[in-house]
Order: sequence, then C-alpha cells, then structure tokens
Amino acid sequence: MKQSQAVDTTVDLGGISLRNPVLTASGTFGYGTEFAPFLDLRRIGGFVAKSLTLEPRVGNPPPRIAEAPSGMLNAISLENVGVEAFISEKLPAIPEGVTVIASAFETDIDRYAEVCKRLTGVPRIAGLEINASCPHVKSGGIEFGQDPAVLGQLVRTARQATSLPLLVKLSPNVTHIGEMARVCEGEGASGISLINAVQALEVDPETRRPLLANGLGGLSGPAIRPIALRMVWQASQAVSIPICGIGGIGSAADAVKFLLCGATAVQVGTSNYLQPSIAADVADGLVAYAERHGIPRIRDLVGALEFPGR
Amino acid sequence: MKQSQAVDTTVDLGGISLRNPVLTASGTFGYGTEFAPFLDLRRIGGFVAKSLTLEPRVGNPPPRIAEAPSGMLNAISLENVGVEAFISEKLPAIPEGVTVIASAFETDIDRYAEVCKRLTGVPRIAGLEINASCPHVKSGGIEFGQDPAVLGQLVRTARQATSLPLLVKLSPNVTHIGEMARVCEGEGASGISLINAVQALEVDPETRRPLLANGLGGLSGPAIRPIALRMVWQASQAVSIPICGIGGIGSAADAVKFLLCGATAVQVGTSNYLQPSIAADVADGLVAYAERHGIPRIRDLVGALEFPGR
Amino acid sequence: MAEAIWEVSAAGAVPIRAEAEVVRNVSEGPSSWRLVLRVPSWPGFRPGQFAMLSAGAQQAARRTDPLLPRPMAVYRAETGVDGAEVEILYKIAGRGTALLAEALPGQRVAIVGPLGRAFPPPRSGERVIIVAGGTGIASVYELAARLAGAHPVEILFGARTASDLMALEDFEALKIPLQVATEDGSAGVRGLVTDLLESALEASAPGSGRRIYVCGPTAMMRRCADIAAENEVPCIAALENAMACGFGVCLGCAAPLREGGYALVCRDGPAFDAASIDWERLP
Amino acid sequence: MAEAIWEVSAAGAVPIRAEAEVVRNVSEGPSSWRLVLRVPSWPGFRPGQFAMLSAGAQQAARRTDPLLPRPMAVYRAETGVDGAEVEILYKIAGRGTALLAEALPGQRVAIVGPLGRAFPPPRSGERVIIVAGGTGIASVYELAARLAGAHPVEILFGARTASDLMALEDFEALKIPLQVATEDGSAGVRGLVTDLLESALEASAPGSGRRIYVCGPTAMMRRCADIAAENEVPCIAALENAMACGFGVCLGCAAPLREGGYALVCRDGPAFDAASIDWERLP
Ligand SMILES: Cc1cc2nc3c(=O)[nH]c(=O)nc-3n(C[C@H](O)[C@H](O)[C@H](O)COP(=O)(O)OP(=O)(O)OC[C@H]3O[C@@H](n4cnc5c(N)ncnc54)[C@H](O)[C@@H]3O)c2cc1C
Ligand SMILES: Cc1cc2nc3c(=O)[nH]c(=O)nc-3n(C[C@H](O)[C@H](O)[C@H](O)COP(=O)(O)OP(=O)(O)OC[C@H]3O[C@@H](n4cnc5c(N)ncnc54)[C@H](O)[C@@H]3O)c2cc1C
Ligand SMILES: Cc1cc2nc3c(=O)[nH]c(=O)nc-3n(C[C@H](O)[C@H](O)[C@H](O)COP(=O)(O)O)c2cc1C
Ligand SMILES: Cc1cc2nc3c(=O)[nH]c(=O)nc-3n(C[C@H](O)[C@H](O)[C@H](O)COP(=O)(O)O)c2cc1C
Ligand code: FES
Ligand code: FES
Repeated sequence: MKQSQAVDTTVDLGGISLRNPVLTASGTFGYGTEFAPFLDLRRIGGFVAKSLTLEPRVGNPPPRIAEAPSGMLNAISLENVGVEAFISEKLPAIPEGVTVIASAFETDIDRYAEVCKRLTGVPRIAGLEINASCPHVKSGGIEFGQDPAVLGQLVRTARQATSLPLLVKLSPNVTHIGEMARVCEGEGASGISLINAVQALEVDPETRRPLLANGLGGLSGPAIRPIALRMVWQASQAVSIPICGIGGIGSAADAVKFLLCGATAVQVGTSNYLQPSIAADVADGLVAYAERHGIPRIRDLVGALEFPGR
Repeated sequence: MKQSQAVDTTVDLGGISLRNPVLTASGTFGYGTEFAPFLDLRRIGGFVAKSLTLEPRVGNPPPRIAEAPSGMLNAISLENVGVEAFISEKLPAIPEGVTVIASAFETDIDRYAEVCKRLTGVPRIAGLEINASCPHVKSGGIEFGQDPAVLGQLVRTARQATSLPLLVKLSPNVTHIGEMARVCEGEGASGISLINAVQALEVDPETRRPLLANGLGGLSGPAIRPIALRMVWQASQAVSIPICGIGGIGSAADAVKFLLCGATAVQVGTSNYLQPSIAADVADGLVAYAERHGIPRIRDLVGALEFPGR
Repeated sequence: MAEAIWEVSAAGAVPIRAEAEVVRNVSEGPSSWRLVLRVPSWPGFRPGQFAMLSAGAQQAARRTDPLLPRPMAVYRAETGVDGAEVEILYKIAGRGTALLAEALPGQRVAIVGPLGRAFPPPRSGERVIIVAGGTGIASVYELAARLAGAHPVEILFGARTASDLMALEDFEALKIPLQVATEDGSAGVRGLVTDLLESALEASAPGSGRRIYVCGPTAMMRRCADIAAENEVPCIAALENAMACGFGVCLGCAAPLREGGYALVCRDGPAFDAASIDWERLP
Repeated sequence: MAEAIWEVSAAGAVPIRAEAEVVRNVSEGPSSWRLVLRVPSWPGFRPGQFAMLSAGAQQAARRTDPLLPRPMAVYRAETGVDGAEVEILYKIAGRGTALLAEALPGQRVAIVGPLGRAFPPPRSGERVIIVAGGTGIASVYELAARLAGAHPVEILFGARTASDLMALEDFEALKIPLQVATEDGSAGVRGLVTDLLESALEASAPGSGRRIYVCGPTAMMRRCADIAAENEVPCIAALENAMACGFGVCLGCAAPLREGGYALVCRDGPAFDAASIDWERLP
C-alpha cells in the first residue's frame, strides 16, 4: 500500500479555501514571518495574525505570562502594531501563497467595525476573525462573547462592515456555548472559532500576589483541550456554519479529535512556542492518519464522532 | 525559633467547626473508611462523603474514567449506596472525632430536599453540601447550578429542609460565578463550595468515539486549578458567606493559594487517588507554611491576596 | 498443603504507600519489562492482587502529566532483610508504561498496594487449568507458583506471536505442564489458546472437580467463560479495567454484572466468577 | 582585531530547532550545573544570545507538564566534526531546571536557538568593565572570551557567598583582571559588586571611553545602571525576564522602557542600553 492515492486535504472554512485544515492561532504566531526559520508557511493551511486594533496598542505590564499545569496563563492584553502597520509593513513580508486571516480586537463595537472595514479589500487577506473574548468597556468589563445581545450586535455590525469571510472567535467563559454559536450563525457569521483562552488566576503563595501583573489571565495549552473539545462538539450540535477548533492542540491526533467533534479546521496555539514547526508536523500527521485509515478526504472526518445515544 | 507558638489551624466553615481547613472532596474519598490504611482521618479537617441520593443508584457504564493532560475525566454519574445505607452502614464505621459532611445529589428539587431531611438530626453529620452540578431533568439536562432561578429554588428548598449548616457546591460551567454565589447567599446558604469538575470531552481518534461511555464527563485535577482559583476569587468578591475552595489541590502551596483567594477551607479531590495520604500532608504543610511566615492563625490567610488595582 | 493455599478473607494485608527504590528495570524481549522495587514495609500479598504504580519514576520536581497511577499485578515478592523486593512484569502499552520503562535503578516509583481481592483458591483436589495471555500472564504467576506441587495444575498460554509471551522461563521453572498457542505458530501450536482449553477439558475427567483461572484480553476471557459454562466448570477471570484509585473510591473501574449493576474491579476483584460478568458490556 | 569583534546586525544566524543529545550534564558545586549538548546544524552564535531549552529531557512519551521551555544563555559552543557542542551553565531555580539537571548523557533536550540580539561590541579602544552575578555570569562568558586579548577588559563578579559563583576557573583562564565581591566575604572582598564597580570607575580615566556590561539580579543591574549614569559611562544590561517562546511572538517577555511602552527581551534584547529601561517597573 505504499502507492497510496493522495489524500485530499483541502477544506472550505466559511468561504476561506484552505490547502489543509491546520491553521495557527492568533497571538501565538506573531505576524507570520517570525516562524520562517522553523517551517515553510506553505505547509500549513494558513495563519491567523495577532489581533489588531485601530491604533497600535501597548500591552499590560510584566509579568504577562506564567506557567500552569499542562498550560500557561497570559495577560498580553491588546498589544499589537495596529491595523495600518499590519497592512503596510507586516503583510508585504509574508511569502506569496500563504493564507492570511486577520484578527480584530477592540473595546467597542464601532471600533471593531472600523478595523474590519480597513482590512477589507486589502490583497492577501483571505478572511477576518473577530475576537469576542475582549472585555467590553461599556458592559463593565464583561466580555463581548459573554452576553448574547452584545455578541449579536457585534457580529451584525462586523458583518455589515466587511465582505470578507467572517469568523467569530468565541469566549469559553460562558454557560451555553451553543447559544452563543447560534447568535453568530443568526447574524451571518461565516464560521466560528473556539475556544479562546479560559479565564484563570494563578497565585504566588510566597508574595501573596497573582503571578500576572494584571491579576487574571487566560489559560491555554493542553490543559484546556478537553474543555475545548466539549465546546466544539456542543457548538457543532447547535449550528451548521463551519467551526474552527482551538485549544491545546499539539499533535495530529489532537487535530483529528477536533475534526471528529465537528471542526472543519483547527488552530494550533500555545504549542507553537514549544515546538515552532509543530503546525506543519500536525498537517503532515493528518495526512498520515488519513492514509492509515484509508480516508480519501480529510474533510470526511468532520463531525464523524460516534457520540453515544445519538 | 524551634519552640514556635502553636499555629491556630481551626476555621469555622459556615457553622461547621473544623480542626483545620483541609477537607476531602465528595466522590474522591468514598465513605471515609477506605483511606484508613493511608492516613489518620483526625489529621484532616474532615471529609465530604460521596454524594447521596434517596435510593441507592447504579452509575454509568464503563469506561467511566479517562486521563487528560494534568487531569482526568470522569462520568460516574449518580452511583452511591443511598441515604439509608449511608446512615446505617457507612457512618457507624467512621472513627469518632472525624468531621463528616454529607453530600446530596438528586434529579429534582423535592428529592434533594428529602435527602437533606433524612440527613438532618443524624448524629455525626456536621453539615450538608448540596451538589448543584447535577443535570436537572426538568430543565432538559441543564445543571441546577447553571440557571440562577433553578439554583435559587434549590437552595431555598434545601434551606427549609434542614437545620444543618448548608454548603452549596457550584458548577463551574457558568458565565458569572459571582451571580450564582449571590443567589446562594441570598437564599440562606451557610457557605459555597467550588468548583466541581469542568464539563469536558475526550476522544479516541482511533475508534472515533468519546473515551467515556457517557460521552461528556467532568475534568478534574491540577489542569483546572487556575480556573478554580479564578472562580473562588470572583465568588469571594461577590459574597461574604464562607467559601470552600476545590480544584486540583495537591500540595500545601496549592491550598494556600485558595485561602489567599478567599477560601475559608479547601477540599482535596483527584490528588487523593495519586497519593492517598495527601490530604494530611497538605494539612501539615499549611502549619509549616504558617510557621515559616510567622502567621499565628491559618484563617488570617483567608482573602489576603494582594490583587492589583484593589 | 493447607499452608500452600492462601486465605481470601476480606481483611487481607493492609496496603501500604511507598516511594519505592528501583532495584532493576530491564527489557525482556520486544515489549516485556521486568521491574524490581525495594519496598521497606511490604505486608505480603496473595495471588491476583495488584498495586498502583506511578507513571514513570518520581523526579526531583513534581510533574502532573501523566497524572494517574497505573494498575499492575504483583508478579512476585521476596521479603529480605531491608524490606521486600516486589517484582512487576509489564508491557509498554502507552504513555504510562513507556515512562515506567525509563525508570533507572536508584530512582523511585510510587507504589500503593497490595490491592484487590486474591484469586479464590481451588477446593481440595480440584484440577486447575490456568489460561493467560497478554499482560494477563503477569497476573497468574504467583497463582501458579503457589499451586505448583500442591495441586494438579496445568498452564495454557495464548499469544499473537512468540515474542508476546512474557517470562516463559519462570513458568517452565515451576515444572507445571505448560502449553502454548500462538496465532502465527511461532511458538507452541498454531491457533487459539481457547482451543487448547477445550482439548484440556476434553482430556481431563470431571473427577473430583476442575477449575479454570483466566487472565488476558477481554475476548480471550469471554471465550473461556463460555467454554467453562458449556462444560460446567467454575471459571475465575481476572479483569484489567482502567483505574484511577485502585481502592474503591473513584468508582471508575466498574465491571458490568450479568445480574445488573456493576462490581468494582479494584475492590470486588480483580478476580471474578466469570459467569457473573456481563461480557457484552465490558469495554 | 576586527575579527575578534562580532557583528550585531539584525540578521544574525538563523536559529535552528533540534532534539539535541546530552553529551555531559554535571554538577559543579552546590547549585551550578554544566550541560553540553551536541547540536548537528548549529549556526554559531554571538555573545549575549540565548536558547530555549525544554524543561527536562525529552522522554519516550510526551509529558505536557511543565509545558514551557526555559531561556538559557549560550555559554560557549565549539564546532567539531559531528556538529557543535553547545555549552549551557545553569542554576537550579525551580521545576524546569531541576528536571534539566536529571537529563542523562545520551538523552535528548529540545533546543531552539541561537535567539536574541548580541551584546553590542565595544567601540575600538573602549575600556570594558563586565559586571555579573547569579545566573548572569553564564551570559557574559562569551563576551569576555571574545574581548580577551583584543580589548582592555576587566571582570567584576558579585555573589551572596563563594559557592554561588559559577565557572570561576573558566574566567580565570581568560587571563583578564577579575575581582570578586561576596556579601559574606567568603570569596574576594566582603561587600557588593557595585562597590567594586565604583572603585573601578574611579581608578580608570575616561580616556578613549569606557563601557559597562552587566547581567545579574535586577537590583544589581539597576544599581549598575545608576552608577553608569552618574559617571556618564554607557552601560549595557542583559535582562532575564520569563519567556514562553523566545522569538518575539508571545509578547510575554516585555520589559518596560523609560520612554514608555515595552521592549521584548527576546527580540529586542536580551541586551539593552541600561538607560533605556524603566527599572522601577521591571518585575
Ligand atoms: C488489576 C490489573 C492488573 C494489571 N496487571 C498488569 C501487569 O501485571 N502487567 C502489565 O503490563 N499490565 C497490567 N495491567 C494493565 C496495565 O494497567 C495497563 O497496560 C496500563 O495501565 C496502560 O498504561 P499506559 O499509560 O501505558 O497506556 P495508556 O496510554 O493509558 O493506554 C494505552 C492503551 O491501553 C489501554 N489501557 C489503559 N489502561 C488500561 C488498563 N488498566 N487495562 C487495560 N488496558 C488499558 C488504553 O485504552 C489504550 O488502548 C493491569 C491492569 C489491571 C487493572
Ligand atoms: C535571556 C535569558 C538567559 C538566561 N540565561 C541563563 C543561564 O545561562 N543560566 C541560568 O541558570 N539561568 C538563565 N536564565 C534564567 C532561567 O531562564 C531561569 O532560571 C529558569 O527559567 C527558571 O526555570 P525553573 O523552571 O527552574 O524555575 P521556575 O519554577 O520557573 O521559577 C523559579 C523561580 O525563578 C523565577 N523565574 C522563572 N523564570 C525566570 C526567568 N526566565 N528568569 C529569571 N527568573 C525566573 C520564578 O519567578 C521563580 O521565582 C536566563 C534567562 C533569560 C531570560
Ligand atoms: C500569549 C497568547 C496571546 C494570545 N493572543 C491572542 C490574540 O491576540 N487574539 C486572539 O484571538 N487570541 C489570542 N490568544 C488565544 C489563542 O489564539 C488561543 O485561542 C488559545 O491560546 C487556545 O489555544 P491553545 O491552547 O492552542 O493555545 C492568545 C494566546 C496566548 C497564549
Ligand atoms: C471520580 C470523581 C467522582 C466525583 N464525584 C462527585 C460527587 O459524587 N459529588 C460531588 O459533589 N463531586 C464529585 N466529584 C467532584 C470533586 O468533588 C471535585 O469537585 C472535583 O473533582 C474538582 O476537584 P479536584 O480537581 O481536586 O479533583 C467527583 C470527582 C471525581 C474525579
Ligand atoms: S479504581 Fe477507583 S474504584 Fe476502582
Ligand atoms: S518570549 Fe515570547 S515574545 Fe519574548
């Protein structure tokens, strides 16, 4: 069986055509070029760039990161180069043939829309992801993605602001992820990305302070994978728009789990820090998995989980 | 400094007087006697027994457990000996001087209340914990602890059913843990226990099935500790009734973190499986910590976290 | 002869918890390893009991992944001057056992044991047939050793291929009749061990009673249970469900019973009357 | 002499990622360890650059705790026939380094490097004073080695006590003037290394310029920065913030700048003009 039929790895993520379903997650892959020494970006489906705000933003004071069991905490906040510098400086540096998804991140809905507008029509940007895990200043620090009404308004406004495929990245810090997914679908989102980091706190028992200068932070990495898989599965039961699965992915087996739970594509996040070529390894591993199981198209795995009693 | 003043380890957990703040968590410590070979139960503050239903219950089919990064998943469901067998067979086997907290767990509110009634007035039971992470049959599988109205009704009814100190064990699968804590306080709960296991899913990529026969399960262990610390801190900001902190505790340092975040006592769960004498080690370690830091009363640590900007 | 047979009273040896020193940890063939631990206050054990071992050696710094300990049969234990040497025979099945195989002499492995109920001993005069395969071979050595010379006993091993057989020499040294069946014929006869069992039952007269003990893959145990039932021979099966605690508190190791409900493999077993198990619902 | 001085152009050696074999990993005194890794396609490095090392040896089975790699200065590297031998000098500070100390020859440690910008070289004729303490000593060896014989240079080490000093003999072998200050007087003079720095600045005439390089605990670096500013001497400080990635993508290693905003220690440093850092806000 050496001469296996080539596996079809292409997927359509809400109008974004991907070479393969392995993307990298916003905030864990910089603006793409940083990984040039470690992997050929054309080996992966594409990448989601660091979330952009209208103006360049300075982040939180250090310490911004801390380790946790099988995970890490971060409180980077809004630090980014701003939408203009991204377009004029970062995008041109990305090799041809690499699929770029831009990410938007703001403190009020109008500014979100403005970021989406500016990114629309820019060559090289294949789609937008709006990060709804940002605290909404007007709702007293509640995340946009934690309130169905606010989320609905955000998605509606962003949808009007851009003609690009629009992914909404949901917050995991909610009671009913399916409800949030339905809001996105109802307001015309092209797809859903989940999960973002889980709100968390780590404490130094010696100094009696949080390990992060900001106090709270986001937990990411393998620790959250079982939570992410549950949410992806729940969202996939609630909506029919495509889902991009995120959370602790560090191997092709992990990626397969997300596909089985209903994700059309996946994003590798924290693992990029540990092993900067990991996303390409995951993509290659998916092909090996498909060959081993005689699966002609990777997308045949999507939602193929045999869930008991269904 | 060898002759240190003895550290005062006693705490009052909503009317339950504890020798020290280290309890063990429901479902991880059986009915107490199973640990006799490994530790003297009088070295810990007490234990919360496996959750009880009115009638003995058979649990889920196997596999019921699976491993996850720095954690485990379980779907044991309601398996327990039932309230009567607990009172007549299990309680008498527990050595004198051991503080026992019974846990109630049911599928509708009236049955919860009935379990609470039966456990009231039974000698040896120092307090009740009601587990609100159980799916509410009438709400279509939503957990009691996921809906403020249902939770309020549960706590009100349970409060009327018993004169014992009443702890409410909250579900972590909610958007606003502080809101749930306030509901409990408003309905007269003596205290709050949190967190229960986080709803999660693990998948076997080879069989394409969930690892648990039940599909979904609860994630526990060190992986969830940063989430638990965040929720305990948020709850402590929302209410003034005492909190019992739970989630991934495996050392005295971990316990200190929970106390700093506002927990009056803690419960050791999954770690009991790895190291059956761990709860006593944590209790001893708390004393060592207090001595090292010159803290006369362990309870002085409660809520002593220096949170930035407060 | 009474001394050779063990008690299965509920109150067996009180289990201990120790950070035991690795005395030896060596590969014996492709995937079979032998670990010897020095356990200072080992209280002894009875055939069929097991221990929970940490996944990998304890390191200077605590690592929380993998988290759970792994159940392993106590293969053999010898009490000496500075505690007992407890032997474990294991195969590399996944992460936990792969890490265990890296534990070096002098390093420490956390152990909790002995746990579980022993195999019920045969009745006086009963002819014993031990059937084992896979990691189940490790679970029956002490049983065979205690019965050897004291009871009429024979052993039947099944494996996919010769190299899957563990510790064959130890069993041969017991001087008990031993037959092997491999699926590829690379050792013993080609075929299934359950065929050997059928022949053995045919060859032996019911006489003063016969008894089967089996430990191995679920399919093997289920088939043995069927054969035993057809021949009306009592059959004891030692199950190998996944475990978290090993002493009856997590309720994770449930085995479905034919009469309904579940037994806990760690507390009510691992050895069960094969007829009591609902084999269809055992994962 | 030009060859002895390195380039700091932005485009340095392209970093590599390897699972490098441990050649040697030995304790040198109470908490100081020396690790030698064989790295096949090592592209060379410049003084001040670092690498990200996995916390502990890679094991047969992947463990996800601890998760993040640890930043470590490249102490020295020698290119031979089968790749370079890359040397790391480290102290056991917590879990990651405790696990690293257990890596045995033949085992593998994942490495990503070289990373970061090099120390800017001194200008021709500049008199160099290197100040180091704690793990910072590891960061300045290559700097001292490249300057030795090519530049007027002296070294000042500070420590709490004698046994905290790492690799003293390596530095002595460079035949550069070296002074030590310990807080308990157990080696060199009793006192702070910053006192030595003040004396050294008093003793040396401004002449054709002076330059300070410092790497050590934050308090030491901050005080050096103050002394340098008072004396109007340029001072380069190499920071040691916690890191997750090491190559500018996680934004975790932010160092607050006096002019406002943050620099990334891994990308814009680790070496910075000490006057540009807002020492008060550095954790
Ligand atoms: C009472 C008892 C006694 C045992 N005695 C021995 C023994 O003496 N020697 C020996 O080598 N093994 C024995 N086992 C099996 C051993 O526990 C498993 O092989 C081990 O837990 C696998 O761990 P792992 O991390 O290497 O594999 P994992 O990565 O956990 O799993 C690898 C594969 O093994 C399966 N598996 C996981 N846990 C178990 C389990 N407990 N039983 C069976 N399959 C499992 C998984 O589903 C997976 O397919 C015994 C099990 C029990 C319950
Ligand atoms: C560019 C750079 C070069 C370095 N070079 C060396 C070197 O050559 N040799 C050496 O021994 N160390 C060096 N360090 C420091 C080293 O990275 C830390 O000591 C190590 O990460 C601690 O890991 P741990 O798991 O052992 O300790 P942890 O358990 O992570 O922490 C133990 C203690 O160290 C502190 N700590 C954690 N990470 C760091 C860090 N990155 N820097 C300083 N303190 C930290 C923690 O706050 C805690 O107090 C360097 C750091 C940087 C950023
Ligand atoms: C340091 C860091 C920075 C992040 N920044 C962003 C961001 O700017 N925008 C965003 O949508 N998600 C951000 N994330 C979240 C990740 O994209 C991802 O959703 C999360 O980390 C879970 O995936 P993982 O477990 O694979 O890391 C960040 C995560 C980390 C660890
Ligand atoms: C196997 C298992 C069974 C559990 N059963 C119960 C239960 O019956 N009632 C309950 O309130 N919590 C139960 N829990 C939850 C624990 O009490 C605890 O809240 C949770 O595991 C988090 O703590 P940990 O991370 O220390 O384990 C169970 C947990 C596990 C792992
Ligand atoms: S393994 Fe925990 S009850 Fe059996
Ligand atoms: S360590 Fe990640 S940006 Fe510096």
